[in-house]
Amino acid sequence: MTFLFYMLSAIMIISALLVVFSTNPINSVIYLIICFIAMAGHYILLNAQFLAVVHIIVYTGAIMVLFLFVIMLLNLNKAIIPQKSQLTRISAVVTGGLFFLVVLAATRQTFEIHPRYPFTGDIGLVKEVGKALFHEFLLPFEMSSVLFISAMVGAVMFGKKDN
Amino acid sequence: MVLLSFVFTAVLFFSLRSSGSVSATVTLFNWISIGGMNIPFAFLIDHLSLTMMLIITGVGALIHIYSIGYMHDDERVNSFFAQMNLFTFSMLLLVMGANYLVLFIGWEGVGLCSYLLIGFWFKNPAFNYAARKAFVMNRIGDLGFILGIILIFFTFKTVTFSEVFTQASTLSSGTTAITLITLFLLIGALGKSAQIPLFTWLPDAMAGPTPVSALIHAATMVTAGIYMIARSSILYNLAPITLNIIIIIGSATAIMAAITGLKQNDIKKVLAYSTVSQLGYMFIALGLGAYSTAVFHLTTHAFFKALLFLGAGSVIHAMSGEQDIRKMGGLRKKMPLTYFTFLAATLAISGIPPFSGFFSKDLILNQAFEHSILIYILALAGALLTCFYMFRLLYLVFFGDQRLDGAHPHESPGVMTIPLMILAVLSVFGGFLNIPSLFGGNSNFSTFLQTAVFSKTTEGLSMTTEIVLTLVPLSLISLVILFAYRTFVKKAVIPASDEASMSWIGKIIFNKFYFDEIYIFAFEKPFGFLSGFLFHKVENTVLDPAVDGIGKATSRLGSLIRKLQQGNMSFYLFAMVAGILLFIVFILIV
Amino acid sequence: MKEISSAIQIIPLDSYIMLSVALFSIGLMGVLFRRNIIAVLMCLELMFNSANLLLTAFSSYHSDPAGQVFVFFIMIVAAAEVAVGLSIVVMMKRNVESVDINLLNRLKW
Amino acid sequence: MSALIFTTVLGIILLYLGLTKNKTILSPVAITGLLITLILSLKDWGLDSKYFHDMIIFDNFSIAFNVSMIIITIIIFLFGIDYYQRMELHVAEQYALMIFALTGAFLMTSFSNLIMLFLGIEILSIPLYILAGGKKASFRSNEASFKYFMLGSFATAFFLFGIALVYGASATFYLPEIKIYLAQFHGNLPPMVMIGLLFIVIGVAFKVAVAPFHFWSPDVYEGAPTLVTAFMATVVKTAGFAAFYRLLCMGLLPLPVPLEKALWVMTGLSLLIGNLAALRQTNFKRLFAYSAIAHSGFIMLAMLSQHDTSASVLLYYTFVYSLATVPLFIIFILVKRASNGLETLYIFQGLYKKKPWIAVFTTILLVSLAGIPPTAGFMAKYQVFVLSISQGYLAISIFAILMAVVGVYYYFFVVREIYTESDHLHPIVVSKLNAGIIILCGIAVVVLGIFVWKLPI
Repeated sequence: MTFLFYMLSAIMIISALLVVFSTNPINSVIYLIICFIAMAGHYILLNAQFLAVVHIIVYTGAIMVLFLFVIMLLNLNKAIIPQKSQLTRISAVVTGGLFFLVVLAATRQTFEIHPRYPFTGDIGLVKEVGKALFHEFLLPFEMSSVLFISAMVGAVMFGKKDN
Repeated sequence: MVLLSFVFTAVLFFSLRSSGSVSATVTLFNWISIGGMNIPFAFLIDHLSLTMMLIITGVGALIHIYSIGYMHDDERVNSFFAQMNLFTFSMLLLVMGANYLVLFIGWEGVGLCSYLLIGFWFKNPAFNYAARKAFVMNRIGDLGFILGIILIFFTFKTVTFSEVFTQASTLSSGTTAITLITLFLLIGALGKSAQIPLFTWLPDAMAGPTPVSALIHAATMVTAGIYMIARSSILYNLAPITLNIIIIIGSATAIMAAITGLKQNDIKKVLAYSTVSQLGYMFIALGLGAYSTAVFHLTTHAFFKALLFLGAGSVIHAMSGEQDIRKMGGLRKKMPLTYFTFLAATLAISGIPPFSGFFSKDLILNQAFEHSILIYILALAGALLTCFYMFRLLYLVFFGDQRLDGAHPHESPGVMTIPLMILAVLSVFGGFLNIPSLFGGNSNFSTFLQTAVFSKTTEGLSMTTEIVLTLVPLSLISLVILFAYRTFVKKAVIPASDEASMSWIGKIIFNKFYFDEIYIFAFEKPFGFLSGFLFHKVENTVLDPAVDGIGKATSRLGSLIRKLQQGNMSFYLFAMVAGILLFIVFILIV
Repeated sequence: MKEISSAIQIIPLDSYIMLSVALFSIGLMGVLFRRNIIAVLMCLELMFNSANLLLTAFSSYHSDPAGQVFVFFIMIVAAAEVAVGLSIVVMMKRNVESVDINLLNRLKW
Repeated sequence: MSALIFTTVLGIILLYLGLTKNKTILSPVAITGLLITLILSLKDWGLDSKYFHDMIIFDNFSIAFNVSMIIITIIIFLFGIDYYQRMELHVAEQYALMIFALTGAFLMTSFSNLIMLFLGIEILSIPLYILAGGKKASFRSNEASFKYFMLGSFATAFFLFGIALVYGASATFYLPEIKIYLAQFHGNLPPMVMIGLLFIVIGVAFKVAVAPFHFWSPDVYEGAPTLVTAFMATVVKTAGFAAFYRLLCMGLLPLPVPLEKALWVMTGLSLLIGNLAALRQTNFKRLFAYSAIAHSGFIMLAMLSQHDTSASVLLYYTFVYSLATVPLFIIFILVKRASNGLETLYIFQGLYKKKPWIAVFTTILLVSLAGIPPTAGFMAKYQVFVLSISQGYLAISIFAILMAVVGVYYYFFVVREIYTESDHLHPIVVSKLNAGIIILCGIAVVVLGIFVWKLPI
């Protein structure tokens, strides 16, 4: 189990780094998909089966395909855009590293977090999540339709070619 | 309109008199109540505000009438009157407010109107600049003022006059809080009443139409600072340090402005510096704790300075816009009415009995003498200088030969001269409001103000001292007038233009007589130098840049911040992350 | 199944926090690092997902489904944002023939 | 609640009306719809109704803010009749998107669960990303849109991470429960929670353009279509601050000391950067962007001086600010049209000559923003200062007053231009309706300043 965790984590971190460092956007997309699949593995480990499935469907199935589609559409499948200057790249890495250290230092558990409810293994099942979603979180669920419709309107508005 | 309000004020004045009450407070509505603070929008009518209201509406009405003639061919005459009325309204609000906040609103209002009116002829960029300068300097003063109000609120938990003063009278003298409050209020007064170091806007403000200069920069707005200090007399009585500072600033301003005035050749600039100098006088009186004397001088000054400005306006009108006194001359015959009224005002400002200025100035000098001989000498010197440059102005403009070719000066229309005459009558007899006991009077004016203004009591001078103190300045003043007469009328000395001054002085030395040499060696050179020094060096290189410098420094910092906004996304992202990182560290450390 | 579902009981919460922070930092680094707008968008997705992972871990730890529902909403929003972002990219590409982030510098000062 | 539902329906109705290709009916429908929303909102007054397991609470605070935002949106739409007359495509979409953004704003004023705050911010932001890019052919508009989107999403990522951290510790998204949870630490919060709260605050602070998270705002304000800029500067800001207030003063009181200090730093920075940078601007929209940052600083000052009246002062300030800003943008658009699309301050030259009345009311509005009596802008600033001083924050108040003085200066740049002569004499066309809006707002600003010093909450 612990082995599985470290395995998935390693895959995730390495592929995430490759997303950042590979120059070709197509490669970035592929690595990001690997990273997301590893993340789905984490969700399963964490007992969130529903999320794992949704994650695969939404991210790898929809979002990443959208990325790929746009890259193909705009003919960006080569590393045509030059990298940022050496200095900027180094400072980006340094900033990222600094951020990691600072936040890590701050979030290390120096106090006891008590689990709110006694442990059960089925909160991540579709049934439980669905109950919460359509009961407690009904309003946000409904309101997210507004979000979608406006995103849709925007995508259509921008994507359409005006004459 | 303004005339009507003058009538109303007069009615109010007499009704208050007959009812025998001391003050009346009118609360319109409860205005603000927030954070444990209650401020009614209220007016306070007492003897002090009534006096001010009479001045504002009375002088204001005359100036409005005058403006009908003066501005009649300006295309924006409507907006001119609208702005003048707005100004009068704000000024009334200022003097009638029953708490510091209403006062402040009027204060800001007059500042705004002043900005609009100075820049009235906005086609000229220099005028626009002058307007902005006035506005900025006033804002610096306002900043001090609002800080003062805030401190008052902080100390007393109220800003209503009566409550503040009741609470203040229980405090002991010289408390830090009171000193700070009075100092901050003083900064406000310095800006509005054009004292060192915030006076440089006033001479520049002469860019506005002449009636504006008369109304705003002589008779009313600049006296707002005096009014405010007189209103807060109880607070100031508790702050001896501030009073001393006021004396120092007042006498410095009086002397410095008078010296600068000696060499000015623009008719309005001369009057502007004389205004600054007279305001300095009022400040001396305030600093001496003689608030009612200051208000009395304010009153007489309003009469004769408005008259001077309007007379100057009449001259400028007649000379088709020419303002350089070197190009005038000989107007006495052409414009007799203007001449006589101008003469009356000049006599008044010089302090010749029985003209109004004599009484008020004499009172200030007496009180200065009581306080310290040094201040007395300074004030006296200022008075003599005033006398000199005023007669220089008078002689150059009205005596001698006409020096501008092609001009056909003519007397102004009746709508302009009638206000002049009324003001002349006031300038002549205004002093009788407050005849000191020496001349058999009973100081009506001071007594009248006693209920609203709390002057420091003085033991009074002996009869002989007072007589001496009256006679000494008088004799000196007559000498100065004579001297000016000889210089400018008999010898017809015309001040040279600034550029040619050195060679001109050389010529004079060879050609002129004894008097001229005295004039040059004892007067012209040192004072000319001093005057030039004050004007060019102190004012232009120290005070102006100091005030401007603050502005420049801020705006430079502004450019720096602006440069941060490079338009580059990566930079924004970096900046955001850096900000977040710093905040994390900040939060963890604090 | 029983074995897998108890991961949160075996692996300390700290590890998950560390993992999420690492992922977040990598995403952040990528946003600063890349010039290609599309790559930058991908790095943003990484950042969102690190928050998701963290929420899920906490949700499992507390045995509270609310956290997982929140993750679900974040996915919804992320999808919407990606749709809008990519359409902006398409529109831009039409105007300037490039997706270089450094070209976005006409609005400044 | 019915108001919330009605606005979403209104947006969809507008979208469908767009199919009829009839632009003229859009604005009347939108305005009527908003008026109905206004009435529906007011019907909830005083009820403190809670909906859907306390997801949102329509108390007087949120209703007051909603009403103020609806009024401002109506003013914007009234002008939209004229503005969108010149636009051929996607007019219905723009109306609908603004309505949707307004829905998001409603959620932000009334949330009591972090998920509603998150969704509210997103529902507000996504339409704005799109609206900012409304001029599709203009690269500036594209750039504004993308910058806003990119930086906005970046801030959202932090916001989410913050929520995750806070959730991790407290195991809840409900503000009242978080408050109870935090109380057990007696102000001595563990660093993890602290950072979580900081990230949440940064997410909201970004939306209201508080320095140092303001970098997007000048660029986006400049690039976006002007009417959208007006919407961003007013409604979005109002909603942002309402959410901020709800989060901090209703959810987290007493504020943890380090967080409060960080917020004070942000306040000071906003005042400084906003006012000083505005001094050097020649572009009207950028000038207003910086001045908006400065106003954010003042509002922060009111918010952080926690007192019973803070909410009321906040409402008064934002409303008065919006009331003066929208007509100024309208005037700007009209003047810009007359000068071939230039955006510098110089285009205001000669306005007095051409339209004296409009010039006078423009001056009044500017004077109000500058905070000079007797306008409402002065009352608003004054109340802020009184509040902060009476709560004992003397130093920062004096600094803010100093900065307010600087602020007067740059607003008077515009005033100066208005009264300066100019040689170019393109006529400025102001329709009766627009002149009416401008004059009405001008009068409202003065009337509010003299007679109304407090809006009911």
